[in-house]
This record gives sequence, structure tokens and C-alpha cells, in this order.
Amino acid sequence: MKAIVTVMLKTGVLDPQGKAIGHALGTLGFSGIGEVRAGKVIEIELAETDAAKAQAAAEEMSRKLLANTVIESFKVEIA
Amino acid sequence: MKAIVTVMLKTGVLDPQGKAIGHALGTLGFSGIGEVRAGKVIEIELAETDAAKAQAAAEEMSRKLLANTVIESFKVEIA
Amino acid sequence: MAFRAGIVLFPGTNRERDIAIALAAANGGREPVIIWHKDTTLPPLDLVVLPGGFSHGDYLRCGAMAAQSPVMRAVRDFASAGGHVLGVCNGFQILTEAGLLPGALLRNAGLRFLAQDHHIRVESTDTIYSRGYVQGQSIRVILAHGDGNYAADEETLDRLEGEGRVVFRYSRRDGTVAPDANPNGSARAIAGICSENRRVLGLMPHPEDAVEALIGGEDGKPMFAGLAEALAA
Amino acid sequence: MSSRPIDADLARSFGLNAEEYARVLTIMGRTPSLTELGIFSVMWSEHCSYKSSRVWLKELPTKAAWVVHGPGENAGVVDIGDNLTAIFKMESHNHPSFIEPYQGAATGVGGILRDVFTMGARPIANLNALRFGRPENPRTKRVVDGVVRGIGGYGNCVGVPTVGGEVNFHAAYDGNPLVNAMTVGIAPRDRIFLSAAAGQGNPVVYVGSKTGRDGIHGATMASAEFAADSEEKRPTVQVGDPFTEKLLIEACLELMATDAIIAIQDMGAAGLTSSAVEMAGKGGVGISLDLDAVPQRETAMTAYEMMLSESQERMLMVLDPAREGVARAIFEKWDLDFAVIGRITDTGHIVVSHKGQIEADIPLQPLADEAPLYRRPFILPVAPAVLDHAAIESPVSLKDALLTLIACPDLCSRAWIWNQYDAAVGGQTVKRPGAADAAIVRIEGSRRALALTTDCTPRYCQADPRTGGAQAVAEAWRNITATGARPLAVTDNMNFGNPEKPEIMGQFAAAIQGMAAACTALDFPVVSGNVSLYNETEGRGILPTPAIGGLGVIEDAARARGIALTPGLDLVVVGEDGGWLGQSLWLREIAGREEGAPPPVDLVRERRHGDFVRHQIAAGDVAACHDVSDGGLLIAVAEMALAGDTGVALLDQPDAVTAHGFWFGEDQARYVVALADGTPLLSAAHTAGISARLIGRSGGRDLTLPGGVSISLATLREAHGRFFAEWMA
Ligand SMILES: Nc1ncnc2c1ncn2[C@@H]1O[C@H](COP(=O)(O)OP(=O)(O)O)[C@@H](O)[C@H]1O
Ligand SMILES: [Mg+2]
Repeated sequence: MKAIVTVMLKTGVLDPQGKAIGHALGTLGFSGIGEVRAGKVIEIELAETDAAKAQAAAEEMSRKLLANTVIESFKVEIA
Repeated sequence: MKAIVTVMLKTGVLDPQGKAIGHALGTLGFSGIGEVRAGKVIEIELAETDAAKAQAAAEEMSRKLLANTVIESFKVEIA
Repeated sequence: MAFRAGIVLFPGTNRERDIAIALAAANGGREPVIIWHKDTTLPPLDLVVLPGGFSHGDYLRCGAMAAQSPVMRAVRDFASAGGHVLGVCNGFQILTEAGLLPGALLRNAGLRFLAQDHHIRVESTDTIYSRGYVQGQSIRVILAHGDGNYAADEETLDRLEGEGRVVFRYSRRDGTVAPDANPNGSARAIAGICSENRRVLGLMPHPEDAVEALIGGEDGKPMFAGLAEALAA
Repeated sequence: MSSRPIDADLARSFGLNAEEYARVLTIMGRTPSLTELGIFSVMWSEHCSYKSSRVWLKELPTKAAWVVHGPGENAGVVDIGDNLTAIFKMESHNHPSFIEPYQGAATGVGGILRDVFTMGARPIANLNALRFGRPENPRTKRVVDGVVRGIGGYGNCVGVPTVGGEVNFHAAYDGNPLVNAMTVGIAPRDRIFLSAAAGQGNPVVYVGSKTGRDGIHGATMASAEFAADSEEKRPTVQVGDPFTEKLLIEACLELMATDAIIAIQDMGAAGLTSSAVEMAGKGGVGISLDLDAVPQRETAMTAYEMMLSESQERMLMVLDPAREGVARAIFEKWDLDFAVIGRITDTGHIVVSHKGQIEADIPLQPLADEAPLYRRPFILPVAPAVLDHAAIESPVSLKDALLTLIACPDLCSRAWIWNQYDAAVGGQTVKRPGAADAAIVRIEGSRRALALTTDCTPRYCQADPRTGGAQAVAEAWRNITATGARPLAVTDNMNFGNPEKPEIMGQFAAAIQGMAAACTALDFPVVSGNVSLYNETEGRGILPTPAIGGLGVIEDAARARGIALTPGLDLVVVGEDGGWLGQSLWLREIAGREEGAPPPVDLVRERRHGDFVRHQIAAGDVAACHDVSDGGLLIAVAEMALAGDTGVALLDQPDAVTAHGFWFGEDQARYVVALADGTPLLSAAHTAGISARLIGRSGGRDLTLPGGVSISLATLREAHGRFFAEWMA
């Protein structure tokens, strides 16, 4: 199976990268741009075949390594 | 609307970050880890209300700025 | 005769003084003009320099936002009219992002910022930037980058090699190229390449920080001396 | 919003005790509003008011002919000649760096940079003094990695070279690492900017990043009812944006070249509150703020949140109204927020309004004058007994001791760290990390250079804080001297445990006394500093760590000396023969004992030896010089050999001392000086009544110990480089 982990800064935490991207999009002439947030996505091939177990494993990986839960939140999808 | 742009290195382009994450997961005791790829996700709030137009705009943003198509591929979702 | 150099200042550029000092020293004390990233035209120039730094904070991808700035349109026109453009470090990243040089610069293979002296071998002396050196010479320069891992598809790499456009390669002190002397994982140990017409050059190391015996050594000096000689002629 | 009553209970959760809250009530003559209580609590916090440390800090000497501004301004200012000043300060970001090492360290660098450029200086160098827990502790690695990346991430991006620092490891820092960051800047003597506001009606201008709910103090975190949304517990961690900081530096310096600024202050701890209160308070004026005008990143922020937010990369200024347009144009050019958020008044009050309501109205004078000040009970530590050094036997050979010591975490190569720091940007770094006892950074356009160092030996301070305090100052002075530069002044960062414990307060008092004595004896005044208390976890304090940042000047950068040996030099030790093993690294790492009294600091001797060495360097014959500190003489020699990639053949040690005592004793006031012919120096020392001894000669590819045992440079280098490489692999 494949776990897709998306890691974003928690709401309220300054996202300088998102801010800079939003600004650059404006400069490029795109209009109607609101808030931009930038995050990470990590795709992990897993030998696990049980979706629930894969989900649990990926969540543990996220808590332990992939996300810095002091400032980031994460989301796991299994595909 | 919100556009969610996921940018990944193209297959074939070496992904040292993904490799390092895979290695670290192994060290942490996770087993059955196959290939790991690391990418970026950019969430953009758009004033646009038409999904097709939002999709087109986000694709243009991706081609112009968000992805470097020499090495990266991208995917746009509208939410 | 002095030559006319211009340095483009992007928000976040931080090695503009270093390169200005190196250029002025090679150019009879003449200070380069500073060009603002929002400018849409360039003054008459013999050389445009995109200096090192963290343009736009290196956010998203190094050089990506700077490559889209208004001034880059003018720089592209300048280059296609045969102008000389030098991109150092972040400047090299901007040149690849702008499509003025092929390939891309990825995160260093070790995933850490590298700030240390390293040797590079001069592979081609057929540019104004490298004519001051001897082919095969190894020079000591400083690296200061997090994203210097040069990548391009095999076809592009072969073409660059075939056309003699690999100008600098990471090497040991004695000039041998080896995996243990490749600090950032660059394809074929590439440290610097030039355009087809040999007038646009991008390189990751900082020759501008090696123009004085007291500070960083003098191995960068021939670059500036050489281009002064070529451009002032 | 909360309906929790404002009372002594709430005040306590904000960190104000009953007596302090009673004082608030007297000043206000009524129950304060939530915002007012917040303002009192941060202004009277240990961090802003120095309530436990102020009585002691007064004992430090702060004056000299070359001191332009001592403590009390954003940073210290000293005259360095050529009509220029050096502006510098050190500051801690300990707790944030434990919670989130990368951002904690990064924002620490950002904060100290602002303290310096707010005074009109262009930052030209950063240093960092770091203390971490035991490497065996699994958490330490993550902290080290994050802190180093954070310091590099911020400093490299803003383009200020990181040129030096220090690192120690000790179990006492397991739950409480120390991250002390120092910035040095340069400003023309007649263009120094201060924070005292003036001019009724003048605009109060906010520039930089927008305000969010970053880092609002822990009290509010704990009481969820104050958060507008409780869905997600907000982190107190601030995220740094070095890109914005870089723009802020450039925009501020551009504005400072005009005559628009009347007063300027960075928004550091306690953000808008402390900057507004301090500017108005120092100027003896009043200030009114309209929070509706504050650039905001988040929605529905309350007055309380905006006043206490610690969002980074923001500055507050009072402008000449006639130049407001000029100023606005500069900030717009750099794409930074610029907003007039208030006026200077003559009321002597800070008045904060938001959405048509007065949220705070506090008289400034009592807020400052009646801030609590404690002379906390203290117990001066008892100095440990001096060990009988001659009776200590070595369990291993000199060679094995050397190879163990040079590989230990406290003495191994720090290259893994400094190779992640851009030390060269700016093109003026004459001596990078590892090249000399102090970093040498030239002033652009001049031959003059600054010599910069940070020093402290916490294990000495733990054993005897008075000696440790003096030693830290002496070592900084010595490190500057060893380059040939003239030491000018000091910034300090006092890192201690809980001051409410008399033993900790005693450590603090004793360290200050030692520092004061050394600063006075060495003409090395303290011009700025920072105090970080309550560095404890689970009741266990850190080692007392008064980190010293030293600054010196040398007229000609080309005359600065490093530690690297070249072949064909005599090595001469200036100083006594040594043998002091108490609290030495040899004792800890080889004999497994952390014991005894630390080496005494004889300030008269320190000065005499240092002045002698500096004079010898100025005379021009000295090729390399290194002070003797951690690890003793043999470590100093080995470091010189490695730095120059040149071997050394050592002579026999004197009979009066044991071999390990001679080679690893940590006696103070000593230097290894290398020069082609040591004879004239030896006789000059003799004439001056200074002990000096020839200990060897450089050349070859080996370090040859007395008795003929050789260690190849390659072996030595492998041992020196092993620790970080293996640990971080
Ligand atoms: N955290 C650090 N950042 C940058 N340089 C450092 C750091 N720690 C140590 N260094 C450098 O390593 C060298 C050796 O440090 P140290 O052993 O503390 O020197 P000394 O004992 O002579 O004061 C110095 O050049 C110092 O500036
Ligand atoms: Mg030291």
C-alpha cells in the first residue's frame, strides 16, 4: 500500500514560505489570491496490506518523525 | 475555492530527502518501508468560484512558478 | 578602459558587496551599478551579475521567484542579444529557473548547508570567466549553499559535456574528480556550466570571496582579471 | 472571551505574586483590565524587569574611555577608532530551543540581530555559545541538529557571517540546553539610534511583519478560555522569517541614512508592550496606540493578544512627521508593512485603544519605578578543597590520554557545526572558526578589524562560581589577546537556575563578583548583557553559565595571528609550568572524577602575560599563538598542529611537575607562542619577570611526545574529527 502523509503548519503559526509564494503569485499578475500555505507531502510505499494497519503505522511515523507536532499538523491517506 | 497543488520530483530524479526519510524510518524500527518520496503541497485560497476556472488558474500558477517542470511534476485539486 | 558591470539586487540577495568588491578591484576601482529587481530595463552594460544570497528567502525553490521578477525579462533580452551574464550560487539557481541555463539545482545530497572551502577543476578556459586559468587547474574556493546539487537529464548532461560547456567541476586538491570530492551530489560533479554561446555562466562556489590573500586566498582573482581583460578590450 | 474575574488568582497565573498584584491595584486605583494586567505581568516579569538580578548587575564595571553606551540601551556601544563604533550584545533563547530547537535557535538569532541594527549598526558578525546535554541522551542529538540548523538557517539567509562560538556537553543541560546568540554591528559614531521617544504628536510607526498570536505568554496558553478558538492548542513557539529580517535590516538602514527617525526600538520579548512602554518611558512622554491600525495576520485578535504577541521581525519607531512620507516609501520599496499606529502624547500614560474602546491606560512612571526589585536570599558557595595535584597518578600513557581527550565531545573538532555556518559572506572574515582564538572580521574599506570570541567554562563555575566568573572573562580577554588584538569590552549572558533558591542566587552573586573583579583588572567593561534564570527541569538546575562575549580591535587585520603552525617554529609557553588538575578535562575524561577547585585566576598575572604576548605579536615575529585553556597545554599544541597541518617535536617536561600535570593541567594566564626563533622572546620574558619555556619545534607530519612516542597528524585528525561525524551520521 502507499501512505500519503501531508504535513502543514498549524493554523496560527507563521508560514513565511506561504506568505512569500502568495506575494510572488500576486506579482506575477494572478488576482484573487487569498491565504497561501505551504507544506510537505511524503509518499511511503508500505509492505503492509491491511489499510487500517497501514494508516496506524503512517500515523505513528508522522508523530515520531515526519511532522514536528509542536508546530505542524499532519494528515494520512492510504492509497 | 481552494486549490491544493502537490509538487513531486519526477520519477528518475534522485530524491535525497525521500531517501533520508526512508532511512530514518528504518532506524526508528519501522519495517516494510519501500520507496519514500518527498514533495511539497501548496494550498491557495482563491476568490474564483468556478471550479474549472480555478483549476486552470492553479495549473498556470504551477507551470509558471510552483513547479519546476524540468525536474518536478504537479497535480492540482480544487476543494 | 574599464568595463561596465551591473549587479542585480533581489530581495534577499546578500553577496552583492562581495562581488562588487571583486569586480571593482579588477576594474580599476570602478564600482558596478546596482540594478533593482523591479527595474524593467538595464542601463548600457558589458556584464550583468546575479549575485549570491537567498532571493525571496529561498522559499519554494531557490531562485524560483527571482526568476520571475520584472528585471529578468530585461536580463533575458540582454543575454539573447549576446550579453555576458554571470550567476554565482543563488545567481546560478536563478539562471536555471529562468531557463537561461539548463538543468536544476536540488538540495545537497547530504541535506545540509555546506559552508567550506573546496577545490574545483577548470574544465574549459573558453569563456571570459575562465580564460584567466589554465585548463585542468584546480582552484580553492568557498562553498556556501544548501541547494547546489546539479541535476539534468542524461541527454542534457551529454550535450553539455560534448559542447565543452562544463566549465568547473568539483575535485580534490590535486584536480582529480572523485565521488569523495563531490560535496553536494552534483551530476558529473558539475560546479559550473555555460550557455551555448559561452557568455552566460553559472557556478555554485564563490570565487568573489577568494580575491585577497588575507581573506579566502587568491584563487578567484584570475576570474575577475580575465573577464576584465576580455571586456575592457 | 473570558468572563474569568480579574483578581489575585488570575494575576498569579500571569506570574505576578500577591504583593506585586497589590502594587498594581495601588498604581491603578482600580481593578486593571485584562490587557492592563497583561502589560504589568510582562513588564514585571523576570525577563523584562531583571527583578532578581538587577541589584547584582550593578556591581559590574561598565565604563571606560572607549565606552559610548553601556548597559541600558538595546546593545552596548564602544568606540573602535576611525569615527566608528562597534555595537554588540548577546542574548539567550534557551527554553524555546528546547521546545523547538530549529525555530528556537533561529528566532534567537533574529532577536539579537534586531537589538543591534535597531541602534543603526549594520550587523557584521554573529557568534553562538551553546551548551547541550550528554550525547548519550537520545534527545540531545535532535536538539543539537535543530539548533545548529536553526542558527545557520537564519544567519546564512540574512547574510551575516557566523564566525565563532563555543559548545559544551554536560548532563546538567539534558533538559535545558543553552542557546546564547551574539551579534556585532558597526555604525558611524555620530549615527547611533536610541529608543527615547520625544515630540508630542509625533507618529508612532510599526514596520515589518504582521502581528499574529505568536508566543503570547504561557499563562494564556494554560487557560484555554482566553483563546478565541480552542480547537487547537496554540503553540507558544514563534517561527522566524529571516527573509523578512533581511529586508527589515536593509529598509531600516536606508531610513537611518535620512533624518526621519527620532527613536526606534525592536519588538522583542513582550512585543508591542515593552517597545512602546520603554520608548515612552525613556523619553518621559506618553504614548497612545490605536490597535485597529496594527497590521494583523490573524482575524479577531484582541487587544490583549496584540499587546503581548511576540511575532518576530517587527520594529517600532517614532518619526519626524515631516519625513513620514519618505519613510513610508522606503518600507514600501522593500515590501514591508508600514503603519502609523499611535502618537506621542504628554500624558505620561500609555493608552491603548481598540475598536473604539480604551483597553489600557497605565501611568508609565510607576510602571517602571515601582517594578519589583528583589534582593533575594543567597548562600555563597563554599569553594571546594584544592586537590593534591602531585599525588594524582595517571592511569594511561600521555599518548592515550591525548587521543582520548582530543576526541571527547568537549574538545573535538567543531567543524561539523561551523561547516553549516556561512562565515565568509561579506568578504571580510579574516579568521574563520577554528583559525584563531578569536574570529577576526575586518571593517569594509579599512584595515581595522574586530576580534570576537565567546567563552565560559561552566564546570569551573559549578565548582567555584567566583573563580569561574573571573575565568570566563579572563579567557575571553586572552582569546582576543592571542590574536594580537586589544580587548575592549564584554557582553554577557548570565544563564542560571531558579533564583528563588538561595544556593542559585549565591552562584549568581559569586559569579558576578568574579566577573566584576576580572573586568576591572583587565579594563574590559561590560557594555551589554542578558539574564536567563529558571533554567531548570524537574528541580535540577544547569551548571551556572555566565557566558562572556568579548570584543577587541586590531588596527591592521594583516597583523592578526591565528593558531596554525608552519614548519620551522619554536614553540614557547608564556606562563607558569602548570600542573593544576582540579576540574580539568583530563581529570573528568581520563580519571573519571569531576572534583576539586578549579584553577585559580591571578588577574595581575593574567594582565601581565597578556600584555606581553600582545606586545610580542605587535612586534611582528610571532607566527602563531594560542591560549592554553580546556585540556591544557598538549591540547593547545595539538590544535595548533592540526590547524596548520604541521607536526611538532616536543621537549621533555620539567621535573618539578608530573608529565600529565604539565601537559594537561589547566593553569590560567598561559599562551603558546610560535616563532622562528624563540630565544629573543624567552629573554624578553625573563627581563619582564614572566615565566616562559621552550617546549618544542614544529615540522614534519607527526606530533612527537617527550620520550619519542609519535602520533601522526592523520591519527590525531581522525580522533579529533570522529565524534560529530559518527554521532550525526
Ligand atoms: N557554536 C559554534 N559556532 C561557530 N564556531 C564555533 C562554535 N563552537 C566553537 N566554534 C569555534 O571553534 C573554535 C574552538 O572553540 P573553543 O575550543 O571554544 O575555543 P577556545 O577554547 O580557544 O575559546 C573557535 O574558533 C570557535 O569560534
Ligand atoms: Mg573558549
